[in-house]
Amino acid sequence: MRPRMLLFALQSALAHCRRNKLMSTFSVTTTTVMLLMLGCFIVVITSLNVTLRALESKIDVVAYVKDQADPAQVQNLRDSLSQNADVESVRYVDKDTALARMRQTLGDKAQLLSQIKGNPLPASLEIQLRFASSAPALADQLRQEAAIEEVDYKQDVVGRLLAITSFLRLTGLIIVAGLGAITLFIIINTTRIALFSRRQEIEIMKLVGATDWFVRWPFIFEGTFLGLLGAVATVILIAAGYQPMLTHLSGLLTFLPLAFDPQFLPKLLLSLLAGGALIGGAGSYISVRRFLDT
Amino acid sequence: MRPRMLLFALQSALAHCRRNKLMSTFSVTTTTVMLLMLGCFIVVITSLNVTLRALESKIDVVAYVKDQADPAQVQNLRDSLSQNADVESVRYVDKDTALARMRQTLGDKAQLLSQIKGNPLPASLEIQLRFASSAPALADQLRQEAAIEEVDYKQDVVGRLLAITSFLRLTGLIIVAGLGAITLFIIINTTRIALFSRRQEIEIMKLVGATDWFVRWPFIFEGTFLGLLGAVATVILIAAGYQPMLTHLSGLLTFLPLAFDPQFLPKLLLSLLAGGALIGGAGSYISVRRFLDT
Amino acid sequence: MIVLQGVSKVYPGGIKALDDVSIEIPEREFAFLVGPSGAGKSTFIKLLIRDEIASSGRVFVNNQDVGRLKHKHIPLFRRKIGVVFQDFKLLPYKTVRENVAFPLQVHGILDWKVLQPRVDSVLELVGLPDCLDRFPDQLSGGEQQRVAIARALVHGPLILIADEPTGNLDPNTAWEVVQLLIKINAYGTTMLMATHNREVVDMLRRRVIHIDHGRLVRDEKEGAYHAA
Amino acid sequence: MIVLQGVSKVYPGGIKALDDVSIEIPEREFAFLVGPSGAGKSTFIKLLIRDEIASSGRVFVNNQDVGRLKHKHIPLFRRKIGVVFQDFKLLPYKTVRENVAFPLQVHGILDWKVLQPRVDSVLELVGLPDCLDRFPDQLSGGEQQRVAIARALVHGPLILIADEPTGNLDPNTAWEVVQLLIKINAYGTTMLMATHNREVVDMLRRRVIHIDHGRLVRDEKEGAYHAA
Ligand SMILES: Nc1ncnc2c1ncn2[C@@H]1O[C@H](COP(=O)(O)OP(=O)(O)OP(=O)(O)O)[C@@H](O)[C@H]1O
Ligand SMILES: Nc1ncnc2c1ncn2[C@@H]1O[C@H](COP(=O)(O)OP(=O)(O)OP(=O)(O)O)[C@@H](O)[C@H]1O
Ligand SMILES: [Mg+2]
Ligand SMILES: [Mg+2]
Repeated sequence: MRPRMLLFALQSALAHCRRNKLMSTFSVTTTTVMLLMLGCFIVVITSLNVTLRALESKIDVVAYVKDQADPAQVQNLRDSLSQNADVESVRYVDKDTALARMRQTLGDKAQLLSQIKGNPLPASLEIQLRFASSAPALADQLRQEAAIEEVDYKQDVVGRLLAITSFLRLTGLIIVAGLGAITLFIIINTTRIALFSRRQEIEIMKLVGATDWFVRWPFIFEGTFLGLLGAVATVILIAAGYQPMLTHLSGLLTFLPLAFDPQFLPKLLLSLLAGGALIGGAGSYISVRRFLDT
Repeated sequence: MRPRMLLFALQSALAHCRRNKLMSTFSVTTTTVMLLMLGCFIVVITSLNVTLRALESKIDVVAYVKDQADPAQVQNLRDSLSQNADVESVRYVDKDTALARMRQTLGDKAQLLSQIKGNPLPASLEIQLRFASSAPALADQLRQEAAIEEVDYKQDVVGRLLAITSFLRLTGLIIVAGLGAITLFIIINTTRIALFSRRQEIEIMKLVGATDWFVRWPFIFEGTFLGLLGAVATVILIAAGYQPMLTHLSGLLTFLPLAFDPQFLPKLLLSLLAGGALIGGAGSYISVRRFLDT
Repeated sequence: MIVLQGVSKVYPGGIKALDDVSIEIPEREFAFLVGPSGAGKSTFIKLLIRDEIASSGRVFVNNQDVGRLKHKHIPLFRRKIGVVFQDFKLLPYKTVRENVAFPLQVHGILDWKVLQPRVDSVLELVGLPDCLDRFPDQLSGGEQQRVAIARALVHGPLILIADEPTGNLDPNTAWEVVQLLIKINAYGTTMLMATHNREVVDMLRRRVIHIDHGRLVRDEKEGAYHAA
Repeated sequence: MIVLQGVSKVYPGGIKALDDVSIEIPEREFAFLVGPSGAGKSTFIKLLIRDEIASSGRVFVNNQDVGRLKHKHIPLFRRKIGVVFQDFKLLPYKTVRENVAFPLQVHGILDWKVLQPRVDSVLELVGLPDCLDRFPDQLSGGEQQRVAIARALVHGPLILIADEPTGNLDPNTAWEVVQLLIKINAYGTTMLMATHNREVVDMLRRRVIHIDHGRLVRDEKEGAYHAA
């Protein structure tokens, strides 16, 4: 009996949508517009997060090796760093390479170097990190090493960068959460307004002996269906606009490491579909309740 | 007669709002939520713009003066630069000061300098610009000067910075425009859905001999009034939240030159009030038309 | 005053509600429109006020071709007619007072000092002096019907059309309303009343227009509800 | 079957619609509820189906104290009653077929193979075999009223309550409907019919419950519309 009843409710819901196309269209467009807005922000903010991670990974820690350090010790240090999970790569720059680099950097002022006796530049370990956030700890650890004279990692820059990126991440989260809440609210409120004109219908059904659930199910299905329709429209728009948008953005921001997760799009689209249907159904459920209680 | 009719329409509108509080509340909350969202983004993006301008203004152009340059010529150049509208400030750094600075920068490696004969460092003009965008032109201009050996302004960094800031500005503009359009659409759509349940009323009025405008005015006033109410709520929320929000943000982002225009808030709030009323009224006008045509 | 020339009305779905009806109702006449349920009486009335448009034939009211009225002329045209709708069509968010005042307000009379006495007197006439500030859904069926009648009368229309105006009234109240309509007609208003009230029709012996299945089957000067 | 004990109903605003009414209607009875417009007939009926709750006194229907029914028991209670509402209360977005089938669907009968013959036969009974797939707003007033009657009958209720069920019907159709109600009553259904149709009441000579200004003023076993 139970599944039969649900089937009946579904049929009633679809029939009503068909018979009241104007109103259904209004509901669907509201859902589409809100989900589209939310979806676009999620796309942008997710891309931003990937970009932030890329920015952070560019952080280097440089450990200057004491001239008198034991080469075996240095080799040990290199090995243990290579096995560190936080470390992307380690490179050993010996004193000669350091001098050669300096010469190159100075360019036509390189003749200044010829006036200096010997090689005052130290050898160094250039460590590229996976995440900027591990820099301070690693630097502290390296400073303990006997072979290391000094550790340099642009403390100031890394600090700022981390502050900016974590601020941007938080902002992104707040925006997505806020827009999510707004989308939820607007869709539910729209459903309420739409159902307001049908409170007499609800009353009549109850007067003829319908239980609350018998009244509710068609409305829930209708809300779910219209929410799903709105989400489908959103998904089509986002799926169609994603690639061109990316290409355009990458062209605009050649200097920024814009990175995109290829598995992200299908996940987002599925979430939008599920979200649209869920919000639509829940919105109807909540809205109908108000008119059932009276 | 005409103002009398408008007064009547206004009274009818207010009476309906009072008699149908539930529906009015739904409309007002939708307006409030959408305007609040729009308002918050406008606040954030406007602040961002001020911050971007501050970031751009930190750009320096350094013009290295030839050792053999005529001091009068250099003084001339300084004066003309000071009068340039794009220039914030000009500072002359002579050869000795340059050397002293270098010594300071090198710190405990300063003894390297003592091995160098004479002072190889040039004097320079350090020019702080009002806007980064004027750097390339100014640099080109300075390179033409006989007294100037070389001009340095971190071409690369400035280019990137300008690209980022103009991209952020554009993004901000797109977001505000997009959210504005969405707000407009959602409020109008909500009005349409709300008026859908009143199409019979409209039909009855017309059957009793009301002209289109006689039917329309009360709806327009009602939309305007509810839109205004929604905007008032938004304005109160933003006005109350602006200062605490700013303080919190500044605390969070000490390293970023967060700057806020004190005259901006009243402007925004007035725009929101006008916008809410206008969208509400226009939304009703558009929505009623649909049901008048039939 | 009212002229129909070969009027047919086919609703979407091919439902023929009126079929080649020609009729003429002169000024100041009191005419009954009778016929079984679904005969086409309400459709007839809807054509007169341009709530519907005839599928063929022409409808003249007040010497105006109703089907060809320009959109902007419809309101002025309708203001000369008072209609009691079968389903009342009261405005749900307006009080009784405001519902009855509405046709006057549409005429541009917006001052309550002027409106109040006219609204009061017409509500008195239909026997509802006490529910000025209630809303339609706070009235009984018969009270709603009388508000609808009051609204149709209040602006002193040239033509008064009533669609089943006594269906929810007890016989006494129904008679009072009919007496009122007769009096109004006597003062010069053309009356057309669609009704199922045999007693009233048989008693008054006025013109009876009888339609059945959309066709005009009888038109008698001093007719009864059923054919003689 | 129906018992009222000192029932009063005061609407918000202090309007006294029923005033200390006590009455008993046994099973299988056919009772008319008469009284002038605004007497309290519809209010009486609303109390029986818990559309409204009595301000004081107690209402029993089917041995259940209607005012004290738990929320979740109301649907089952209402399904044993069939009601023709004065304003029809048809579902606007359902076809005639679906409107009439609704009380059966509420009962859990959802198979159209079972529903169809029952819906068809009851629409045939009220004289509307042809408008199955139309919506209420595509019907004439009398047709809508008959759909409402069909909906009240279709599930074979224990009690059938009709509020002015012939107000929009011509005398012949009205008589057919009344005959139908008599037949249904003869098969065992308790009948309560609020009406202004003097002819019908006077002809049938059934029990007449007369209320006026909310008070029970007459209760006769084989009464007429007006007091003898
Ligand atoms: N909007 C509509 N669409 C389709 N058919 C309609 C519509 N309105 C009325 N009809 C049909 O047209 C016919 C005439 O309807 P009308 O309302 O004119 O009858 P009536 O004489 O007023 O009946 P009653 O006495 O029951 O009010 C009926 O068969 C009805 O079903
Ligand atoms: N919701 C309500 N709020 C206030 N008063 C009401 C409400 N409903 C009905 N009334 C009043 O209660 C009284 C009885 O109304 P009721 O509908 O019971 O009358 P009735 O006998 O059915 O009349 P009719 O024959 O006109 O249908 C009337 O005076 C009416 O104005
Ligand atoms: Mg009719
Ligand atoms: Mg009643």
